[in-house]
Amino acid sequence: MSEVRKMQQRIGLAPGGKTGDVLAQEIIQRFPQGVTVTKATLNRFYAQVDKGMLLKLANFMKEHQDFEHVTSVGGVDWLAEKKMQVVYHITSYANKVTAELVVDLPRDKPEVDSITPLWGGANWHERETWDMFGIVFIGHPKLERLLNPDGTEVFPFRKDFVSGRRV
Amino acid sequence: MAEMWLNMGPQHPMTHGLWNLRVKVDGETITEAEPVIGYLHRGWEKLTENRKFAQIIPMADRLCYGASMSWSHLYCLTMENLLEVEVPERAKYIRTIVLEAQRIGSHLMWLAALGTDLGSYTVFLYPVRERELFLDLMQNLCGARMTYNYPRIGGVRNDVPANFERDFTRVLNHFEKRLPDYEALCDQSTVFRMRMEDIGYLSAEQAKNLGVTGPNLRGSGVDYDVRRDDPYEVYDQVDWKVCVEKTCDAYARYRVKMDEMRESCNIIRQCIKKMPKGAIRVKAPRTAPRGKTAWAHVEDPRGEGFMYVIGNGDDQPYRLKVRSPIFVTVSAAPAMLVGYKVADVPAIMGSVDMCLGETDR
Amino acid sequence: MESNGLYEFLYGIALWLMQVLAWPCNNLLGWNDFAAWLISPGVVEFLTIFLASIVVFVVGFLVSITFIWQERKTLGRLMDRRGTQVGFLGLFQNFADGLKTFIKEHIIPDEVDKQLFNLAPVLLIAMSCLMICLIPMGPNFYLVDLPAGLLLIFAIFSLAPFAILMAGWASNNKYTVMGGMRAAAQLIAYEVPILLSVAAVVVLAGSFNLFEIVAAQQSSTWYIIPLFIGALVFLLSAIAEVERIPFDLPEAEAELVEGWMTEYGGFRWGLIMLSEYVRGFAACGLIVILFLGGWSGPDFLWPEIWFLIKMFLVFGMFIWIRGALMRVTTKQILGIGWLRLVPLALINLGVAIALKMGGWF
Amino acid sequence: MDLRLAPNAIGMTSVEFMAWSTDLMEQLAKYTGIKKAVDKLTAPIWSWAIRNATVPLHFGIACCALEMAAASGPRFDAERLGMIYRSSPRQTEVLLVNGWVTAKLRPDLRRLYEQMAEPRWVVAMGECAISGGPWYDSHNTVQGVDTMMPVDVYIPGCPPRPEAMIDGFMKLHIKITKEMKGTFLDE
Repeated sequence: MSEVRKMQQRIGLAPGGKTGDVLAQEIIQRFPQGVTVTKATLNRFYAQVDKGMLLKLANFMKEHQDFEHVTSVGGVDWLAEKKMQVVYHITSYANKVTAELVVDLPRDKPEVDSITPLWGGANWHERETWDMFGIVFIGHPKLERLLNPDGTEVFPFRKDFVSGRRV
Repeated sequence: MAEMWLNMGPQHPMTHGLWNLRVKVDGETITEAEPVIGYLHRGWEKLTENRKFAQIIPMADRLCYGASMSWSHLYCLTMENLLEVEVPERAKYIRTIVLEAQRIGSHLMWLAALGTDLGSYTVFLYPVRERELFLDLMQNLCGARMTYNYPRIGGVRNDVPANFERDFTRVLNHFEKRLPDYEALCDQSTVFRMRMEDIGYLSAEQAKNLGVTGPNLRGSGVDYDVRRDDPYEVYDQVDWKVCVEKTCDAYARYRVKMDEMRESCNIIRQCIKKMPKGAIRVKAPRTAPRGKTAWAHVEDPRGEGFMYVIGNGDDQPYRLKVRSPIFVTVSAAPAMLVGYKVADVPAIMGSVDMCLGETDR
Repeated sequence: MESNGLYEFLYGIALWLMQVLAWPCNNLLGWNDFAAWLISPGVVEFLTIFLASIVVFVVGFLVSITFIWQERKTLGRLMDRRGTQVGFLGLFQNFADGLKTFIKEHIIPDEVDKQLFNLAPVLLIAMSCLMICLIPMGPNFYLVDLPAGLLLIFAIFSLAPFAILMAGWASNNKYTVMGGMRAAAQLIAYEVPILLSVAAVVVLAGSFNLFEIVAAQQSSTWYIIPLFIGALVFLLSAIAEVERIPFDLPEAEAELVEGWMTEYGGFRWGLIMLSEYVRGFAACGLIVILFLGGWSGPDFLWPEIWFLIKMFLVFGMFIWIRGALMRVTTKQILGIGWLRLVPLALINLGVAIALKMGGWF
Repeated sequence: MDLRLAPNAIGMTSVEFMAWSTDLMEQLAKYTGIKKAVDKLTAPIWSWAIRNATVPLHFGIACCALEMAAASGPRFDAERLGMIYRSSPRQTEVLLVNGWVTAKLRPDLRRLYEQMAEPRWVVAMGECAISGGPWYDSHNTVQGVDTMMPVDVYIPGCPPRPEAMIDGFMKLHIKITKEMKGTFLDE
């Protein structure tokens, strides 16, 4: 999607909303040290967030920048680099902007604050990420097995769990 | 009457897929609902880590088998963002036509499932009969009825067959003559209105917060559609309108999907007229650098489909995260169900077009 | 049993049969008094009644079986597909279904209440077959002419909820109990409108005897014209009594699997399905007798043939309603029954009384 | 079957007598060859009846379920062969497994199979049911339904076309005719 076409489309469609880079600037002033915005375009911005700052940033984005919808919460297991990663994608219908927040966690004790109290949509995403990777979400209402049968102890999506015959 | 847990499922009419709704019942009214899924979980994302980029396209077809074209297209879009490939103009038009045809086919299968749930076998068979016409079109184009393996990273597999426009316009004219039949069977029958109106209420606030997307969100009055607000392919060069209903109940969701079928016909007709000549595919690089990430989201017939991929240095993805719209809508099911009768559950869950293949991945 | 065509015909056969039996006893074995006893009117009359009941039952049974065939073929045509093709025009499909249930394994789940479980289908089929023998098909083709035939039929008609509750309770399964209770509530709720509309007919006809009702209609017009509202109420209530689609909730597929029939397999289930269609036969017979003037018709055809033609037309109406409408929920079923049909039936009763007082009938 | 018990048959309770007499009748029929004759005579009738009224279970798992729906649609009408879908396992003959079977579904599917009445058949429709299909290396799917229940007909294809499904049922009909199950159902 060339940038020019997006600009025309943006002006026509979202009169009231703020564009991605304006939102990114607001966040940079608001959270100077905890959050580093890596890239910001018209309707996207990408940020690296520390574990402790996530809930504060999420509250700010929900209240002031009206991000209403959690597109997805996904876990990534970096076995070689000895870390776990949780990737949030949060969308704002009013501004038509989608934000990608990446949080790094130590691999031995992966824990992060749950954003389910803010957005109900993240409930099952976080539950599935725990079910598959073992990342604990503090404050999640019902952290239990979702897709795997109830008895499983292993976290199947971790890189060290080999599933079936490899091709 | 004492509180009683009731299991509805896992044996459900064939088209919804397998899930089990545990419902706490006080007499006939539902006080608590808890969907149990996982009956179709095959660890799809884990399997993609064993496959090469091109091998994942047929796998993506089998994510949600009701709208397999839209999922394999979403995967190709994500990979094009990752490998920074610009798809030629003609391929974009073909993709839009095929996506909209798949949307009509998927909405027809949803109407058929709704018919079985509400007890009318006729409303099951008429949409299935129309869906056969669209499956024939797709078969001429891609060779298969349901799992097409048609989009490629960087374009589409083959060009359109001879008299492609004639077949499409003929089917669309026939289909637009038949759509009033379904409305006669459903909208004008008071039994259908009695069963569908003011049940499964989901306010706009609840819908946005619980992550419900697509026709179910537009049924609650929120005017958001990924095709218009974050356009991909050629949706911004075709003028069409987003169908939104205000009454937030099961009937509103039904109305949105019926109007969307008409809009899709309109989009296909415009795309066929404006389709330029030219190449249909571009050579894409074979490997992606390790740690490079990309994502894309599309308007799947059931909601906002989303994929996030991380390169691995060779020609296999390191991680491929899929967000299925119905996975979230089913998690919002208790909000729609509590307070209504057990007999209303099929109508409510029928109005939410469920496809459990993508929910369980 | 008064003399009618069927009775005389069978009396001749029975007498001939007894004479054939009596001849060897007289001449070869010499048991003269035994042979005399054989030919005595008592024995012959008993044999005639026995043969007549077999003939009437077999005819009623065959008509119900052809109802099944008619339903599958017409429903198929309504849904733009060919019905069943087993045998000539699909006629042998019922026999295939029937014979198949003979060979099925007799499953009695172990935690089931055995006596009630076995008794319920027997009760159901007994009640239904009793109704076949009570419904006269023509002046020369009936089994019994009771002064209060209509009352007896409705007494048997309203016995069904007991058997259904028994079946639902005995299957010891949450869903069957719910299905059984819904069925009982529905059948009892629809007794009232049916009896009120029948009361209107009796007021006009002046007697409970089915033959006099038909005679009254032959003299004046068919009762469907003056009592149109009553005919409509009777039709809807009959559909509810026979548990067909718009009021099909007890065996709602989507949430109660098969309602109170879930645990029955093989021959017991065959009997239950058969009793459902035989009750349909009885309901159609009543509609024809009460509102469509029974077997009256221009006399180039036998009265019995007219009766059968009207029966198939009325059952065609049942099928048409099944093809078009969807299932209604419990709350609405009882709502329609009590709040819509009962007032209509009362209005109809008022009309009947006014006509009677006015002296037109 | 011990005829020595015959003289003191009166002393038996009703249940014992019932068991003893049915056993006696069965032994008699078996040894005098009546059972074989009855089986020979009635088998064609039963197999014709079952062939023309095979009722599959209304149970869809995955993509093949949509093809099963299309097969009962107006174009490939499966009801021509007398196939209607009933939802209770007690009243059906054929368990059509149309999709991948996961570890969570396996006990339910096994229970469904056991609830079906005796002359029953299992049709594995689609690659996933035959051998795990595209999910051959998944940790959660059953690699082929025949590892958990006896399968009679395999319908290859992913998903098989509706004609292929109906052809699969045609093959099942041939199998039913060959098996020729008699009245007493035991060999």
